[in-house]
Amino acid sequence: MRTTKTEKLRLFEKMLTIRAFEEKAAELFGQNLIPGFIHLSIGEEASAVGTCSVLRSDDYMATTHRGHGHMLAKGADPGRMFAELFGRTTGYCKGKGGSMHIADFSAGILGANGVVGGGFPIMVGAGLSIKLRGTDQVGVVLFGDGAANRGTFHEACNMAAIFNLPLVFVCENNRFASTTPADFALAGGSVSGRAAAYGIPGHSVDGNDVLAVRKVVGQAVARARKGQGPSIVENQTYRYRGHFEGDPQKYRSEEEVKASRRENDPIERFREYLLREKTLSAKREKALREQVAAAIEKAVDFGLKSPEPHPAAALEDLFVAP
Amino acid sequence: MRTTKTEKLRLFEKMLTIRAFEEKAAELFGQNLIPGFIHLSIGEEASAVGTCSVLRSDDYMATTHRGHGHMLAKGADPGRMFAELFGRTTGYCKGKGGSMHIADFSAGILGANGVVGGGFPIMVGAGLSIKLRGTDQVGVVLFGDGAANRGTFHEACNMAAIFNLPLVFVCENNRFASTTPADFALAGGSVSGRAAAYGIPGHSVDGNDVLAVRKVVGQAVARARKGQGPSIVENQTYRYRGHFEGDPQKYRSEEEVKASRRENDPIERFREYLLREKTLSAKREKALREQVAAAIEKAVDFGLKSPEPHPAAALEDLFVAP
Amino acid sequence: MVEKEISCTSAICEALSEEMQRDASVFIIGEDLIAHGGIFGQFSGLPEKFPGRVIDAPISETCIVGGGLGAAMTGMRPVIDMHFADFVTTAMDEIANQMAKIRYMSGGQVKVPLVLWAPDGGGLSAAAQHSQSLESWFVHTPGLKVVVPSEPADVKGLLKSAIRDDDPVIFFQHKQLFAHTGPIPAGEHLVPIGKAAVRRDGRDLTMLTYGRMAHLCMEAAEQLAAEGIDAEIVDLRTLKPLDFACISHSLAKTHRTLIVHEACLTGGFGAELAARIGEELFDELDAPVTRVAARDVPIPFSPGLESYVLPQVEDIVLGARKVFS
Amino acid sequence: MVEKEISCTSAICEALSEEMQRDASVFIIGEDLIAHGGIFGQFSGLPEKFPGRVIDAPISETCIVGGGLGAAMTGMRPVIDMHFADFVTTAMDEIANQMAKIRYMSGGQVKVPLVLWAPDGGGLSAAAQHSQSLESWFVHTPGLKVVVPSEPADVKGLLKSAIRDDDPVIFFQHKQLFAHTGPIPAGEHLVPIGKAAVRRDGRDLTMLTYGRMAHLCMEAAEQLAAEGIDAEIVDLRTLKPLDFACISHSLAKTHRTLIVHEACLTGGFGAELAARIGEELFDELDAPVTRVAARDVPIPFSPGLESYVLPQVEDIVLGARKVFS
Ligand SMILES: Cc1ncc(C[n+]2csc(CCOP(=O)(O)OP(=O)(O)O)c2C)c(N)n1
Ligand SMILES: Cc1ncc(C[n+]2csc(CCOP(=O)(O)OP(=O)(O)O)c2C)c(N)n1
Ligand SMILES: [Mg+2]
Ligand SMILES: [Mg+2]
Repeated sequence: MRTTKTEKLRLFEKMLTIRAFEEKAAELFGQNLIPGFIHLSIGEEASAVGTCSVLRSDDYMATTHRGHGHMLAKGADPGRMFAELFGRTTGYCKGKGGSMHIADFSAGILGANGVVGGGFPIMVGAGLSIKLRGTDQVGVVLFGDGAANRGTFHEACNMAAIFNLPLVFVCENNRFASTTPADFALAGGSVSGRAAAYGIPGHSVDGNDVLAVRKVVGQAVARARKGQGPSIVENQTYRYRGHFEGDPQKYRSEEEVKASRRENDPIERFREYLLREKTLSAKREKALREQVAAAIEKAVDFGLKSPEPHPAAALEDLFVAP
Repeated sequence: MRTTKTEKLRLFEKMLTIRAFEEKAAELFGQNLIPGFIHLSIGEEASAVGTCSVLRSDDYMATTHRGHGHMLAKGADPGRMFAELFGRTTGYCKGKGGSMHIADFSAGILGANGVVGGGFPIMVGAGLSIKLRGTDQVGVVLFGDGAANRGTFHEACNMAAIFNLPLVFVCENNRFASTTPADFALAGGSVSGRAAAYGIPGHSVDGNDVLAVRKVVGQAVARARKGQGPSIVENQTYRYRGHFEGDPQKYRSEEEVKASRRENDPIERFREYLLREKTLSAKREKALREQVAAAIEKAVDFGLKSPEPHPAAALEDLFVAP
Repeated sequence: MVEKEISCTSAICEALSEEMQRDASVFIIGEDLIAHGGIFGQFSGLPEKFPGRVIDAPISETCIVGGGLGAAMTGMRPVIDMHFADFVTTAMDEIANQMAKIRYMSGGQVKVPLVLWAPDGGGLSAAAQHSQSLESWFVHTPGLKVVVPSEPADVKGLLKSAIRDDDPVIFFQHKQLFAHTGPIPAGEHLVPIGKAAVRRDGRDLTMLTYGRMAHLCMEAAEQLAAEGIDAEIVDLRTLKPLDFACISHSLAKTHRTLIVHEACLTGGFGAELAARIGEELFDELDAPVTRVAARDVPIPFSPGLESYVLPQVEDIVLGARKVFS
Repeated sequence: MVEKEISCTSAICEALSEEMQRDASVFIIGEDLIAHGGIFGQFSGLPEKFPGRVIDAPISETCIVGGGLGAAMTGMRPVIDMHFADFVTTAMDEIANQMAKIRYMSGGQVKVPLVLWAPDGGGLSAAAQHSQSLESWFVHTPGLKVVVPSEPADVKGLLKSAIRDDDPVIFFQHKQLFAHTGPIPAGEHLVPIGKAAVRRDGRDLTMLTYGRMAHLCMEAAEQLAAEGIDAEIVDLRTLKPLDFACISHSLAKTHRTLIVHEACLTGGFGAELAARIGEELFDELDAPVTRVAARDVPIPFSPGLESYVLPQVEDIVLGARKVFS
């Protein structure tokens, strides 16, 4: 998969945007401006951006409780996302969904999900729908290492395989499911290794290398688009913040997190690569970062200035035809 | 696994008993003496007998909707089974369960199940319980090729593997799940092949060869008993009657069934083997068959002579302490 | 209007055939549909008539139901065959946490036009895991519509409406009614979701019922007529949205009501009916709202036990007498 | 009796600790229990105190719940942590078709001594899939007992009783009550399953409630007292088996009742209460049995929307006034 310099810069910008969005979200959550709870994907930006970079806007994606990055990478607007996180009328879900349920159907995003593994069956349905309608769309379902232990994963892989559905199962193995290490909970030790059980291809990728993710997911997407069926891709990554904001994180050492941040931060790695191959200059970087920061400021501002929903709006949007 | 001549004869007798039990059940069902519906395992006797022959009476077993053979092989009494099929008070479940829910806890049989794949989680629990209580029992869960596509299969294999539970997953791949061929529905084509996904051993066996089943399941059981964890064994077999009694069977040809019966009937194959190695004589066979027939007659008689439950007994057995 | 006499099974087939003809986005997904047109023959002829649009799936209920949901969210109109209503448990997350909520959670971004078709009910010695009536769970799940027809004409007309409806509809079909026949208007026949039907006019007592129990109520009403109790029978047909206007109207006449359903008593839909009537029509009531329902145990296998657990015509007659005692 | 003041969280820990000490067959299974003593700290200290008896499982709810069931069937007494009550959907077959039925289907051969512990309820902006109150589904499932305590003493006493009970008990614990404190007798403290508690004596109106709503009812009662309405508050504590004697007793005095629960109105447990009261205590009633409950939509995220959907003290006050209007 060829990636032009312009494209590389766009990937970098997306990663910066996600990082900035989520750092801001953490800050605002700390200030009690975001109700409920939020799960951040800081450290996993390469996976989101690499994956979504090979999708068309009419391709489908199902995301998870940790979905801000996926959504931004697939084309969602940060302003409407912040508005949703704040529970405002201008949010994607008019404040009804919040972080765990944001969706943007206009961008092919079939929704985050508060149920781990809840996206698998839905994406099987999207795949069936693509086949029945005879389009060349593709569906991607994102999920964690923990979700790979749910029955829905198995039923979906099996069904996608026998129906030869145009799907890619993209696992973000960040080594933990909440407090539970994948090393303990994931029998066999590998999500991509489970692909063989279904007679479909499985690939494990350095998930903090955006170009590697882009390449491998790109191949799986191309395969699906050609009607050659589903694959599993496992992006090996790591999360830098708690499972949710406020997580005491007794299940791992601070040192472990710091070491990964130091050596394996996907943004830092890509930045160095871009500087090295001179796609990026210090000046360009500065401009990019300023631009991203400004966009995020604007997005937050849009959100915060948006109105709270009228209480009785709670009764709307249940049925199309009541 | 050494099998003495006496043991071989016992295996043969068990297979004959199961066949006779189920042929009788088919007949009685045809005469409307058995309410509801029944699923017969005629043609799959080697799998039931070979599997249960390596279990102790305090080992646990979970069976399926097609469980008569498993129960008889594990030590259930045919009289109480017929009584249950007839819905009588002397039945294992006092007429409350019927064919799909027979259980005999005194023989370690945790129950048939009307929900395909319903036995997996229960057997994981039995395995946990064995570990927590520190006994050297083993648990076996029987299931079909169709059940291998349920999420419960996956969750159970994963959990059994990571907890190193003393379990054996014994699949009876009889090529069909109701009308649906395994060739179509089972991605990857193999149940035992799925074991690798969980890092546990998987074996495929000629399921119509009782000694082969006994050997392979025996090894898996021994392994489990030694604390070395779970395995999957896939007994390749075939069912000779419909999915349920009355099944029009449009999904396969009569010729296909006849061919298997002609060439691969597990009882005929074992009989020929026993005759060949002179463990069985014609005379002995005749005596055995008569003995089995008499036992089944007696069992049916016991069942038919047993009283119907009093209607208000329907309100009993819900709670231990109401 | 020209009428003909058809069975519920034929009603299902006609509804599906007409809707599949009419709208290319309608398809059916479930287990064991193709070889025999469904395990009850309920889709007979459709696999041949609409190749590729009747889909046999593995025993993977989360993906059959969730698959229907995902297809509905992306432009299709699936009819999901639940095999037995009892198996809703194996896809309960897809039904209750996803299907029912996704439109609402997304702020109305998406519509979910699907039908979950589920054969339910007892009386066939199919025992505890193949005999349940579970409508009450779904009535208590905001975001779902719930339909339980009793007559072939309603089976057809409501199934067609359910398929055309832009929201998820849980459609219960009693297994004992497949062979039940009844008149049906020729030609296009739609029955609106949310409208009850008065099956029998009466002055003295309103029987509120649905599904197979509607037929038992008819029998009971004949017996009661002989005793001088003239029962009106309201077949609710749709439980959610509920046609409360029809109920009020009937009660304004009879001032007494007996609720009859096959699901077990405690927490059944009868509870909701009784509660609403007690709350909104308190002054109309001349006698306690009385319920006849299955006893609170799983459905036992043995026919004698099962008959004792499920409501019978005599139980309805006794219930009605109680209202007048 | 010596009393002390503890939180619901401590009550849970004490109950478990005492019962695990007392009976080696008691263990806990669920997700994320060890690192932080459960995601609400509800089992703090137990993993250290009882090594190997607090079991962290993968995200595999069918085998967590079914695993508890299988263990209960083979001599253990598991406490199953459902993580969030909303996830019962992911193991609904294990709960409703297996756990609830296996004793009955086997003709009483086996006992199923387990507790399914499920933190439920809203008010924390956790949105539609982490805020539900689903007790009504289980009340409608024969074979299960259902407990919903509101005070730390009951949390402890009922949890201990539930663990010792030989039948499956679904134990709902409202998430907003973890930090709620209250007095608890020192030493061994058991509360029997199936007994309600009168929280406030009153002459004019019986409030029937449970879980967090019991506290809101107390607040509402203070306001109502100022208006001259003297409310009796019955905290049901156990929904199944139901202490109907306590309800009758109260209604014989007040002749009016308001039912308050957090689950959505339609098909909620209030329907069953209202139906039974209407049926069995018809002549006692001076006013319609009235229900206050959540509105029939999924729980929305935004705090303002959520407050509108969930019952508030004002809604209870309004409901009570309605009973007297
Ligand atoms: C069915 C279900 N079980 C449990 C939870 C609680 N839960 C939320 S996120 C999470 C961990 C998920 O781990 P993983 O799939 O690896 O995703 P990650 O959080 O690491 O991105 C858990 C257990 C849930 N939301 N849904
Ligand atoms: C969860 C569930 N889905 C569907 C069914 C209906 N059903 C009963 S048996 C069966 C086929 C099972 O096939 P398999 O597991 O291969 O076992 P076999 O019948 O071949 O022994 C089906 C689909 C069921 N009982 N439970
Ligand atoms: Mg993870
Ligand atoms: Mg099979």
